[in-house]
Amino acid sequence: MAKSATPRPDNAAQVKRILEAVLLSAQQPLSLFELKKAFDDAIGSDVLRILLDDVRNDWADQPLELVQVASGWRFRTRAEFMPFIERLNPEKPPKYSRAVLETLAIIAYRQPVTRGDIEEIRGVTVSTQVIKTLEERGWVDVVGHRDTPGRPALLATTKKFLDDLGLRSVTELPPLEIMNQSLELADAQPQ
Amino acid sequence: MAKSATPRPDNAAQVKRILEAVLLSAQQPLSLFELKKAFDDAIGSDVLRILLDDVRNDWADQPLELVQVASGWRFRTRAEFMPFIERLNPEKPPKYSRAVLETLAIIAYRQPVTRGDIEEIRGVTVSTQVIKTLEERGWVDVVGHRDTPGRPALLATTKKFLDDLGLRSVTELPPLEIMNQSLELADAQPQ
Amino acid sequence: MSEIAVSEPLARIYGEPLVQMPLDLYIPPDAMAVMLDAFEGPLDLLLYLIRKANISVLDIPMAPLTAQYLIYVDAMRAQNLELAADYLVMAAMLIEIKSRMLLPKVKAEEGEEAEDPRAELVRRLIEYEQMKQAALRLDELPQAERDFDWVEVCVEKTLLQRLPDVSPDDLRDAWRAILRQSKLSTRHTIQREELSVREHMGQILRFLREAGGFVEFCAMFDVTLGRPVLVVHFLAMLELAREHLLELTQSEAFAPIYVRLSDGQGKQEQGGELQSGEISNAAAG
Repeated sequence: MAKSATPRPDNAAQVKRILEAVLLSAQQPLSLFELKKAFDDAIGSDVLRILLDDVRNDWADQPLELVQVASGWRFRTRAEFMPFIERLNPEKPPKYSRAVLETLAIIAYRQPVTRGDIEEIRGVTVSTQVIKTLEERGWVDVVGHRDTPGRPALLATTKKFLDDLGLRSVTELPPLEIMNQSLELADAQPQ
Repeated sequence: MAKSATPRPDNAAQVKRILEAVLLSAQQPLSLFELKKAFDDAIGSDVLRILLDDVRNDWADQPLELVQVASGWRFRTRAEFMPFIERLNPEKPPKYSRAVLETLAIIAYRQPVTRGDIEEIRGVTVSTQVIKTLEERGWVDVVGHRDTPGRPALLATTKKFLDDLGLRSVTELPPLEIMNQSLELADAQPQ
Repeated sequence: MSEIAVSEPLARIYGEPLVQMPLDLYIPPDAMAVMLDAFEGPLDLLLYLIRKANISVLDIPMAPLTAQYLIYVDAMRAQNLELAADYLVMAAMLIEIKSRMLLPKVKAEEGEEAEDPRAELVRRLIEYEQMKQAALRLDELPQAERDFDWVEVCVEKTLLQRLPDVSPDDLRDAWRAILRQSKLSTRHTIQREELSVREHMGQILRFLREAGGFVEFCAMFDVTLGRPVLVVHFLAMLELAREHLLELTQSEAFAPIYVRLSDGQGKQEQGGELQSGEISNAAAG
């Protein structure tokens, strides 16, 4: 199609519609310089900037948001919709390291425990990062301090931990019976 | 577990917003089956279909339109905005030659066909380049081989072909000009 | 082909002399390549000639059509041998049809009508024309990238922090792994234990902390939770007291009992490094 055939937008509303169409079909952020090309440079940067702000406000209640990033403007999906999008292409979920899982298991079954208790049971030092991971997840917190030298913090699982694991109480954790058996085995081993 | 953390939409308006978010950020058309996954299959196909129609109507005045094509639903820009979008991408999409278009038509209407069939209908040799152009666009592929000497490849159109032309099925192709009756006449002619 | 005189009839169609090349088709010889491009093959050329002369595809006058066709083929031949090959095949076919039409009609066996020698050509012309039209219709359909763009809004994955899933079974497995390779000595015996006591120990500590570390004994119990829970809660409190994590005080008999968090009240000096927190039996005051 010849360029001259392209109609010229004659009002702000039309310019905004064109901006939306151009931004929504773009594969990467568009700078003001690029956006101006859509209008054959017939619209100034300041006008475009105002209209872009306008568009951003127009989309305030939409599932997309217009954002300005380093290289320009782009539409992106609002974060709140990501969980639904995720379900369509489930990525392999990340996994906690053995250290984190074992630490969590010890806190869950033996709470409240100090870091020292955990180290004694696991037989290795527990890195600060491991505890921090669990605290940041909101699964573990400090419920007190043991009245021993150093007053070590006592760690316990939280209500969020129970909620996230679908448990009503710590008693619903897999029972220890099996563990006692394996413990007896473990105990029997050394002899 | 973590899944339960994703809020459940509790009304039609919310479901529609989620549908919009999912469809706008998809890299290909989404079928009802896939869309249901966004809701953990908690919403039935008929409800989704009604809401999709609703969304389509909601966007009637927007620069985008929701279309249903062979592989599902997807948003696309309205044709009227293409001239503006094109100014940003100086790379024009290919305009196909008559050889390519006629070959495509024969594959679309007579599929599955061999290259020999196409040559028979067109009365000329079909260059490899023509077939390659269609294959590279993802519109045509080999679906089998005819059980004749040389086992020539059988070509057919793809879902992407239907998607890119806004069709839901091959039956939606523009109808062929009716010429059969004249052929019968031709047969009757000799007297 | 340059010797084609415009003055004499090129061909006769339905008896009407065709005195000149169709104007829209006349192309100077040096631009023949362009003309070759104009036709997609012999069928296309034939269709053009038929349409141009406004004759019915069902009643093709073979002689003039063949003559006209050959004029074009001659022109093409001079330019592009490879392309002309396809056209020559068609020329042969046309001449064959023409000659068969000159022969007297032979009645087919069992009274069937003899086939018109043109039938196959007509069939091919019709089919090709159909596809030619279909190609035009296809090209008129809105086409991705040419007439519209698909919308694919960016999804910033970083906006969604994916957290690992953990199931209760994962915890059990982790516990088993600990036991399997643990160097647990007999001194660190793990006994069958009423888990809920442990849970309530945490609850009590949390409750006390939120309440400022000092609560009346009775306020620690929610009687609506039922007797088993109250018992476990009480046991947890005793266990905490035994571990010196809280203190139970009563100024005199029958006076209110107070529960106090030991931490923050302890007499130990701060500053001991975090050592393997062996449960100390040292009395805390």
